[in-house]
Amino acid sequence: MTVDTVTRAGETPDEEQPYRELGLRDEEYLRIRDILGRRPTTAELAMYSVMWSEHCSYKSSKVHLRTFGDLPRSEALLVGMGENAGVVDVGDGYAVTFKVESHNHPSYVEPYQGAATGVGGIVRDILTMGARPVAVMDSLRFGRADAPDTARVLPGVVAGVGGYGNCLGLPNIGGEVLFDDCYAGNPLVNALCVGVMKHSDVRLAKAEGAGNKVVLFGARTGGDGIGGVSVLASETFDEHGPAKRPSVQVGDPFTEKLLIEACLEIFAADLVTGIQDLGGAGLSCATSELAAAGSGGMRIDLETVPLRDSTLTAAEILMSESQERMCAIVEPAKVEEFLAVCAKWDVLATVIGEVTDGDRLLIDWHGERIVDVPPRTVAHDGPVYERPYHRPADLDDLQADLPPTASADLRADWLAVVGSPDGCDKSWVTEQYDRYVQGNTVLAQPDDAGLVRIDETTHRGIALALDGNARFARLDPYTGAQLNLAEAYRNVAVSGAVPLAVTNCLNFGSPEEPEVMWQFAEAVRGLADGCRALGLPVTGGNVSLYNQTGDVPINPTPVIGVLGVHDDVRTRVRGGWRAAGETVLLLGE
Amino acid sequence: MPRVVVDVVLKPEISDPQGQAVLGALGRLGHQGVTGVRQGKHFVLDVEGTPDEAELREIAETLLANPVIEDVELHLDGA
Amino acid sequence: MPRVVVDVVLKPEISDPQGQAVLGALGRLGHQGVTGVRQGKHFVLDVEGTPDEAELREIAETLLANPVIEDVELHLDGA
Amino acid sequence: MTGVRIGVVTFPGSLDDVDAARAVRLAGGEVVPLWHADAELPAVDAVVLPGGFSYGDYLRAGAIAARQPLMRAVVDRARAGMPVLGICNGFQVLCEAGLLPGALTRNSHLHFRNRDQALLVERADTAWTSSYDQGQTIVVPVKNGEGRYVGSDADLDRLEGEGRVVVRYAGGNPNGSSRDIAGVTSADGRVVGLMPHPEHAVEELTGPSVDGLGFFTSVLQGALSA
Ligand SMILES: Nc1ncnc2c1ncn2[C@@H]1O[C@H](COP(=O)(O)OP(=O)(O)O)[C@@H](O)[C@H]1O
Repeated sequence: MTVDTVTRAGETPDEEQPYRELGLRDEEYLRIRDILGRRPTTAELAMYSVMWSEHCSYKSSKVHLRTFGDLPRSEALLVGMGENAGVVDVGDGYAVTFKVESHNHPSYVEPYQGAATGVGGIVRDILTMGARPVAVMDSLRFGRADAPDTARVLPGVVAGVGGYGNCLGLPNIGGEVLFDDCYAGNPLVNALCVGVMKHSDVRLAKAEGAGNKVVLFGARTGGDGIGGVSVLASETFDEHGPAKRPSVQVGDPFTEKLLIEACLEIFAADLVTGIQDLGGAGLSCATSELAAAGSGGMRIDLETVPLRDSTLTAAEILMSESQERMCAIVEPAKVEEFLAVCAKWDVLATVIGEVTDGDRLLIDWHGERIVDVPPRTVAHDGPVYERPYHRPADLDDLQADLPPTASADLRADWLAVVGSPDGCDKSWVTEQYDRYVQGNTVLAQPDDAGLVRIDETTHRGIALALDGNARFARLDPYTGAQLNLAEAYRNVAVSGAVPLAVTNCLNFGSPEEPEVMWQFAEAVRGLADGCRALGLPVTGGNVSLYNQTGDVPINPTPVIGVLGVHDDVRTRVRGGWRAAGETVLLLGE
Repeated sequence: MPRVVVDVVLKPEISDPQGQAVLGALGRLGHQGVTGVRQGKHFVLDVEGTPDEAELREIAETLLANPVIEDVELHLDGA
Repeated sequence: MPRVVVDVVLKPEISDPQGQAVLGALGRLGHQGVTGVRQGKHFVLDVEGTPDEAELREIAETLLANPVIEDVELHLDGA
Repeated sequence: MTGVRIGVVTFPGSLDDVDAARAVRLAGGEVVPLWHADAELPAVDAVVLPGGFSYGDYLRAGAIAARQPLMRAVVDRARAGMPVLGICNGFQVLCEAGLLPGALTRNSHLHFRNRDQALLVERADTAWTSSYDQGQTIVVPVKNGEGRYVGSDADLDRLEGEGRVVVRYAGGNPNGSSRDIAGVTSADGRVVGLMPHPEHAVEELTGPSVDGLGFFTSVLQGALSA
């Protein structure tokens, strides 16, 4: 097999390339040719296609998300949006980083592994910032509770969230389980992780210092989810189309636990100058983002990547989404110590390249150059679309369709509400999650917010709530997003904590539908205005689009996470009646 | 009563952390001769009357295994 | 490379909730012909050189299975 | 501080080692962190094998950990009378290592289950339970996926006959354990294993009770009076 080298690409400008199958549009492909001044090699095409997918480039959502950046600067914000996760000052020299991420489509295909690897991915994001992950939460949505497929999806998802999080030793401190027909073919699995560090421990994903080594560590690279990023995130599930089922990623929480411990030891010994996790788009993403954020270039010898499957091609290695991998930039003098820490934790680590003083990302395959690109063009200069949007035609009718204010049988109504799957006892779910591990969980189920102690001497702690109400958002995405924000804010506040920052996971249908795009734009505007009113920054988040079955999108589902700080967790306020004779007060109107 | 055995194994391209853990343990215990381990599931079914291969295959492929990540081997002779 | 298969099954006197769950699901799906299910583990080992039966039996009986609750079947021919 | 040194082992995949160490400290003991790969056991008065998923528990819970170098030393010293407590995964390791009888398998309902659990203390004269009263009920968290204690009827009869059940589930069995057995002891009462987590019930703020502290104060008192 001939390797498609940069030289060869220059010599064969007219060779047909499968860019459409990789999810790139004609004009996007032309832009790549324009950037490179030639056709891309196969490996370059792979990189651009995954990095320019909706999932990685936020090409439909970017123009709207910029509003969050315009929010007034908060004193507490140490690292803002754009990094793997934002970092918030919580006092006493502590910093906290938290973020939500979706793993919706994979959880439909293989509920257990989809949910498990969703937790794994968000935990690595937090770890990457230099923090010790201290807790997780999960916000879940399924089709009707009595729909046959729910019996397949729900138990698998819950077992997957639990299986992975429990095995990492991260307490699960809260979440949601809600049901609606609109999620029958498109369940939502949003996982949140929160981590704690000292201010000085904050690590950024950038490759600095010519001569520094690029080290890949963690699991071996296999054929997992190849093409998964673009196929999963930019195509709609369609029963009739070709079976585009990607190879599913299987999580290995044990390896991730070792990765966490190894990383924390590496951070403590100050052995890295930059670090990035490998998530969607794998090495394509890690190398281009690290290089783009740094001041120089990078050169990689791709054949040094340890493989699980020796038949993988260079392009496949670049696109692989094998889990439990990280990439670090290490000074040459510290490489030996870095590798020793990895060996102690039985973590495979390999030097795969180095930082250069050029401005290109260069990737070689057995001595032949297969990638030679400006890294920013891969990582940051993806297409940005101003997609057309308009108010849904049915919205007036929907809003006018008021329910009767009083029913003939209030008791029956009340029973229907409290007896509904949304309102019922969730202990079947929460009992499958470890909420005690680490010994710092002050509040978890059944309370409205999770509360974790972060210092045993000062009793400082952090509170978190994760909330969404898609029915409100369907009726009015602007107000709905604000109601969700307000709910999470209140839940944090009632635990006794002071709300400090917001993260979000925006789950919507296809951005190519103007009505869906309108819902998205309105929800973002609502959330931004709400944050402005409450004086809170948005520190990061995640957008999941194309959540629909056939032509039918899910209800717009912004899931909002609020983080608060508690000066003394011993004074926390718990939900529920505590003793007979207590006074009941209603606050607000 | 006739017995049917169904072995469910991960597809070769799917990573197998369980097998890897066993392989690592074998190495540390000095069993260097084993160079690869894959771990799967083993089902022994008691069947009434003559086993119906088509039905058993359907059971194996839809209930015992997840065909997205697993392959199935059917042993109608129960071995 | 020679392959050796090790099947590990729970001893008959140890209850097997996984097998029971499968049996229950089969009944609900209308597969009445299956009257019993036991679930165990299936290991496929790649072995360098000629498999050493004694060593493999030791591996199977001391690591792959817990003899307090499990029985082992060794298939040196890899089937 | 009592000056009593309690080793807490960390295997790859141990999770509740930090919690076990905290419990030892709160009880007044000195924590000696132990690493699974070390062949030598330093001078300690007792050892705790904490909860978690050693080696991912991918083969069988505790199976691989039980065969690590440090465990050989722990087994030798335990046979010579050193107190050892195995909590959850640690209990599984002790059974796999042959220090305690029986085995722990998949929960009968096939789910991981985490809840606050009432336990009946049946033996208040082991190295780890002397702070309790016989017949006392305590509440500590239980959280496991493979916590169902099993053995043949004959073995279980013998175990009960010898009075080696230390704690039994009360008010509901969380995992289908035979005869509601939650924890057992070695014949000499020095090695104890249990599935529930006393180390998660040592502070009012973070546990359902402080009932778990007794395990740790027991061994400290024992070491001081020895
Ligand atoms: N998927 C989940 N993961 C973790 N905790 C959950 C999950 N779903 C619900 N919970 C927890 O269970 C409790 C009850 O949830 P829920 O019934 O949604 O209550 P509420 O309506 O008061 O928000 C809350 O403490 C919530 O955090």
